[in-house]
Amino acid sequence: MNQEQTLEIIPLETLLDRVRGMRAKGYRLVQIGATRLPEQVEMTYSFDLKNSLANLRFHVPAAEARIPSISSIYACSFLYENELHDLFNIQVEGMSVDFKGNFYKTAVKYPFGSTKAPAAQPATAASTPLPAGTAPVAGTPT
Amino acid sequence: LGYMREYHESAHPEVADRRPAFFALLFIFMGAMFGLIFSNNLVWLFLFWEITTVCSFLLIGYTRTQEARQNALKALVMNLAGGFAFALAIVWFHYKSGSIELQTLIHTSDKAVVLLPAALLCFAGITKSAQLPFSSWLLGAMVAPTPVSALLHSSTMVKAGVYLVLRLAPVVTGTTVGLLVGIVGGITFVIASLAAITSSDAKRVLAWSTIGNLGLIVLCGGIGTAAAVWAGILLIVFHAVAKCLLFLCVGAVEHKLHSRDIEDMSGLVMNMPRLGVMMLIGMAGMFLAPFGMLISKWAVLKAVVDASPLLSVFVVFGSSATLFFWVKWMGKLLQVTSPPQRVHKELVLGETIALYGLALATFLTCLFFPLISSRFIVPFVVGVYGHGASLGDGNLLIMTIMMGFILLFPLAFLNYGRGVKVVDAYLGGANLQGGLRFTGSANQVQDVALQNYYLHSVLDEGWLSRWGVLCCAVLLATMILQACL
Amino acid sequence: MSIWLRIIVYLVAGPIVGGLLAGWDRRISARMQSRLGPPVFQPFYDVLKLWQKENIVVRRSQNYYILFFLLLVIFTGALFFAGLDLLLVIFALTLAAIFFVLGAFKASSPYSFIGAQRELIQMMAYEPMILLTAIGMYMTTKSFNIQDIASHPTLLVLVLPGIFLGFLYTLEIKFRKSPFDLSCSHHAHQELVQGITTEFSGRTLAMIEIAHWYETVFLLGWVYLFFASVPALGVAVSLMAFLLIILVDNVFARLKWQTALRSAWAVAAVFGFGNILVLSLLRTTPSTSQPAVNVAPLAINAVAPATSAVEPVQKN
Amino acid sequence: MSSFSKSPWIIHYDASSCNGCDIETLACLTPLFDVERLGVVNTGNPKHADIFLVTGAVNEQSNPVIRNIYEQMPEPKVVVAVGACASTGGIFKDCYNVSGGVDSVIPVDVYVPGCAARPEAIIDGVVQALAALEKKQKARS
Amino acid sequence: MAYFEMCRLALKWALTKPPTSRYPFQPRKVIPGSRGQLVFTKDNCVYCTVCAKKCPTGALLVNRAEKKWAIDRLRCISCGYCVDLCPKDSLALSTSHGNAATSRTQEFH
Amino acid sequence: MARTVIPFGPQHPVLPEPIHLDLVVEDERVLEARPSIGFIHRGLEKLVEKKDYIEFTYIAERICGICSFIHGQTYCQAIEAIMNIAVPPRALYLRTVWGELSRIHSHLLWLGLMADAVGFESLFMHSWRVREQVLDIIEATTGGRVIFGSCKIGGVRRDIDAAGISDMLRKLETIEQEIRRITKVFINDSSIKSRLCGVGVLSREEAYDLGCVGPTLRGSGVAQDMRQLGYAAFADLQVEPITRTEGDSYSRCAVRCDELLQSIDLIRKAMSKIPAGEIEIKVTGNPSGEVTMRTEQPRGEVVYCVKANGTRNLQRFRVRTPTFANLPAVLKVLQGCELADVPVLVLTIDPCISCTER
Repeated sequence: MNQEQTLEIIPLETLLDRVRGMRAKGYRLVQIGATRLPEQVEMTYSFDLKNSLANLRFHVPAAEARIPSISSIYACSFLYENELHDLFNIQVEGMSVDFKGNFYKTAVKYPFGSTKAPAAQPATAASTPLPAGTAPVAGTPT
Repeated sequence: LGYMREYHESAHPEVADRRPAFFALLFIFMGAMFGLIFSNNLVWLFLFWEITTVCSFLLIGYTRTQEARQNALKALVMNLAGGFAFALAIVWFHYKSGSIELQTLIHTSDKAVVLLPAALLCFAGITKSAQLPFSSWLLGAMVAPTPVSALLHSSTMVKAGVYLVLRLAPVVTGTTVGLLVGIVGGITFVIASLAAITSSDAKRVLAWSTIGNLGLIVLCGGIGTAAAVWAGILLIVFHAVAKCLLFLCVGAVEHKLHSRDIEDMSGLVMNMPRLGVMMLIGMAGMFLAPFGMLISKWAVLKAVVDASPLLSVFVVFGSSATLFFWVKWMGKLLQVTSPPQRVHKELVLGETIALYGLALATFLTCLFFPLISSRFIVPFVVGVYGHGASLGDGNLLIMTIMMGFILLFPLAFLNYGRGVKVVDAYLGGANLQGGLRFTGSANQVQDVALQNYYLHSVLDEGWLSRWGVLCCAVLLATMILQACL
Repeated sequence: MSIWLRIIVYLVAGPIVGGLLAGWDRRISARMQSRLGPPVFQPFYDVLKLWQKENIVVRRSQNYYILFFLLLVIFTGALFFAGLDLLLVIFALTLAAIFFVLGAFKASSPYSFIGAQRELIQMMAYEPMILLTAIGMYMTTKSFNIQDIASHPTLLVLVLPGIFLGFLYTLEIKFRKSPFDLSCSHHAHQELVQGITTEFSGRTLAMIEIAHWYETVFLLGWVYLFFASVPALGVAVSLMAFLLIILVDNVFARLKWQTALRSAWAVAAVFGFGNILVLSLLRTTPSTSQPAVNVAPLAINAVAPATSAVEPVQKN
Repeated sequence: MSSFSKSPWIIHYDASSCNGCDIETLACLTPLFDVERLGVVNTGNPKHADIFLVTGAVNEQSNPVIRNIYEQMPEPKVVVAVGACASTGGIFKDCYNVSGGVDSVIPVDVYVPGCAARPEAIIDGVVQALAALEKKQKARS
Repeated sequence: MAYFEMCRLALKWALTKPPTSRYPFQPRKVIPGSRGQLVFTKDNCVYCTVCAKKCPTGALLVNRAEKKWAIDRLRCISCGYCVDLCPKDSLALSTSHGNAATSRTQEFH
Repeated sequence: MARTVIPFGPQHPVLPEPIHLDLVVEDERVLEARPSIGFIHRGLEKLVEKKDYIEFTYIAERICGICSFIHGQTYCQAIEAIMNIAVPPRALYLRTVWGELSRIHSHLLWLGLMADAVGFESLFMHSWRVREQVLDIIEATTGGRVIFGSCKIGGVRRDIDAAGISDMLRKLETIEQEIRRITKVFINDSSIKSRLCGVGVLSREEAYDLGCVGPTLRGSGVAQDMRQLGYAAFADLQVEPITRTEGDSYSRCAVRCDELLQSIDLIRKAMSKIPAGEIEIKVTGNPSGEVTMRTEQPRGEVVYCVKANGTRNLQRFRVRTPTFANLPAVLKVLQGCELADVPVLVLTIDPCISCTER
């Protein structure tokens, strides 16, 4: 398999310049992703040129995160950015199309952005060994 | 010429408001019209003709705005061109035959003598009735107060033109001049009907529709057979009544809503029920089956097919276009997109009398159509041609049955709203409770708005009128030339 | 009275034949789509079911328009089968269609509104051709009276081939079949949900269905008129026309309204007007082959006191 | 009356399914299964429909839509939950945005199992729905 | 002629027998190996609860003490994970697709 | 002048899946189309915190019911890449075959829906009839019709024996003939052309700048196909991207028509080269690490970002599906189109909303 990829950690301040540079080199925006870490959100911008993937990464604090929008450089980024706002509670400044938090209507506001960080060892029904006897049935059938 | 009386009666009741000067002008206008109709002497006719021209100039320019003046001037120039042709015709005819009697003109059998004056008179008639090369003055005249528009359109001024053309019909029938006049009328009918589709200004739509219907009358005049003339006169009568009603309605609506945009009339039957219903009657009168206009169109179609079937193509295409803009307007009145807001004091007394009278007249002219036809019109046609025309009696019976259907329609409302459950309109499942609203993009509440089609992607008013003007101008030039040679 | 008999037969048999035709239509379409398809009586089941459903409306008065649509369609058909004036039939049909459109306007829902606008465009598209058909028939038979047209000895289609083709084209629009199912279609409409019928449900929708059945029979009757001098052929061709329409329905995508309008007018101008042009050219040259019909047409009756002579044709 | 069981008109809405049941529902209309032979017509319009086929678990945003569509259907009407998600929330029941099966919003008359529900299972569901429809009609009259 | 391809297709099929199955009236065409309903064989089950623990939708309920094995058919997604895991081969996927139900019930074994 | 404002969706017969557009229309020209999505947003990315990484294969497969197999495959590939698992070659070939079968069924499904969108019901029926034949193969080899459930971490769950392979190839023969007949209609029929040609034009540059992927991008002349990355068995099978230059709906349709035949060809090649041997290897331990995996779905490039921290549950699972990347293109072409084109344009990218919103 030939899934070439590079990963570069950059400071947030240089994001716009770097993205501009990517655009100038003819890269295509593949995705903007975020991962919720205990205290931070890890942002990854992926670009593609002729099937090789270049990732730019930076971290922002989980609370009160603010990043600039790159929708002036890559117009299609507004979807990713609105999604980031609605799921991670990241304020994206200057989006070309701003849904103002109405991109997804979720039962839980900012599902990935709650102040309680996901536990390092999440205990879920599926993986936790249960006392012998009964197995769990989530939500008893009526 | 008894029919003209009847037709004037219907035009009278609307002149019940506004100021003395205005009233005086209108009065002169009316007087001139009477004169026009009853005079047989060409010179007198010419005099009255020019009086109406001047009156209309003054009436259009009544509001004294820049636009009004411009349009008034335009009307004056165009009508004077027609007047000039009129004068020329009189001179020429006098020179040739020594007579200035209209009757002589009509009954002179020597086609060579009468053809040119007839052609010139037709030309005058065409300018006056705002046929295509000259249609812009009538559209411009829409700046005038509504009763003026009503007067100009439905009852007098423009009718003077077609009246003249119809009077001349026996002369031109079967000649190339007649054919060309007919084609000009036909093209005008089609173009005007299409142009009316593209407009959302109520008065402009009415203006185009008037031009179109006059075109139809001119077409009849051009064909000039007994049946055609009979049909043309029917058209004049029914058109006068229904159009007058519509103009006054639009005027009243404009007075209340401060807009004459058709889009703003949405839900009028709910907001201003009486006016809305009057307007619907007027429109039904303009094109729906059992009403007068349709009877006359039917007659026109038959007459045209009998005389020269090829010309029927204009009638056929034109009337289908007519259908489109009337129905969408009717639909707009019926449609309710926002909660109804009743407008209080819809009409003042004078208006009420005028509107009710006219609405009643729309029905009555239709119901008593055979009577009108046999009492007033047929004698005239017989007088000219020696025989008359009519629709089959059986058909009239059926028309009456259809009329019965229409009259029964309000009865259906006796059962209004019983046994039904009212739910919101289908909005793709995104509707909000009550009213025509839905959850739109970004969870914003959106109101549904509905705008009629104007077919701008296939029809363009400017393009249509340019080509129409060009075609008709060429045809008219050919006509005059043809008559000269 | 044979007229009354015909009307009664039409009133009773119309919906039965129309419903069966609709059933066959669905079945044949299904077979063309490599499906088994519903039973032939399916339209009757549908209507019966709709009749029992709850009546829901958006605007309380919307259903009355449909009631009158149905009544007028029946009336139109009755006029047609009674053998009365063809133009009158067209006008009555138009009136019926207008009631349908106004009903949809009244419902004031976006999809029925757009459906209504499109229906209007379609009416505007087919009206010229339908009128030209009537005119063509009149020119050949010298009468607008359907009775006279039907009993005319010429096989009309031979004289009016262009008009016949044009009429078939219009039929495609009139039946609201692909490629002209602009305003509504039998199945879910991909643009307009159910188009003009979106807001009509239950009994009212059943009325629309029944009206369509009547309309089908009446329009096929008109096709028959082209072949009226050979009745068996007429019936056969009407059914063939129906089959053709089903086939066309299944081999065309939906066209846009611009295309529909332009093409319908072009067809009316080329086939319809062309045919009339040829006819009138033929008529001006004296021909002995044309049977001289002297049946006094109901259309233009002379009522002049002096003479009752008929003057239907040009004086020159 | 038997006319109800011979002419069930359906409307289909995807509450938030993975698409599997949707395309299987559509597949029911296509030649191999052709539910039109049972008189089924996919109307796409709640006002004409008798049977409401819902696929997928209910999420926050589709919740009001389902309710709206259900309310716009004329009586008698039945709801068929197609597939595991629509019946119970299925594999997505633990997702933060999924509130459970369709019965958490509107009354469901028939549940169709499967992931994705086979067309045959959906046909079974429709047939069962017809019985429910008849019953409701009887209750009305 | 390519233009009339669709006409040909339509007419050809109009005259051919359609491939439509008559499903509710005739049994369904069963393809061997198709994943359908879960079938439980009580005989060798030891009620180890592995299936219940691993079921992605929680459709299974096993009570070791009472030796009860239950399934919510409406939850089951026929993924076959439990079949793979079952140490005693007492679970299998049949080809039948299961019945539509008018209420949500559990099936006990 | 007041303009018509109407809702399009979420419930609409042309949309099997809900999406909503506020359409601002004049006559029938769309002046503005404002989208609203999220009707299918379930939040399954967060489900990794509740389900272990092996169980999650079943969820990944159910991100979308149409490209289900390739979702499962991509997920497995990502985990395998993190855990450095060498999948047996036979399993890779089988994955390739199933991937291509799912592409065929998806494209046929799309062709049908597109035919439906232009009001061509009978063609819709015929496309789906052929699709059922493909589903028969799929069901016979995997046991599922739309959710294959045959991919697992470390290989595949079912093998196809020799008889199965020859049976499949025989069925493919007839399917190919049928497909050729149907695509001929799509390519040549003038009524379809009149609805698709020149509708929704995306120039090469626009398509690339808007981040389009898959047939949408290839329809505008950019030769980009993730199968060239050589995942599964594609390293051994040469895949030449099929492109068209017009960039309108018609060219996207034609690209998909050609890809159908290309996929059949690929299956044949794969079947002729398929090595014997194991179909899975046992997976032990928990993944730890991070990978971005890209594969080519019927709709285009799908991107999986998987981050694991050595526990049974993944730390982060993110999918960027092709439809998400193609959405900006739809919004762009919707401006100024005709109302009649709206269904066509919404469908032209082959939207898979449940993928997009997860």
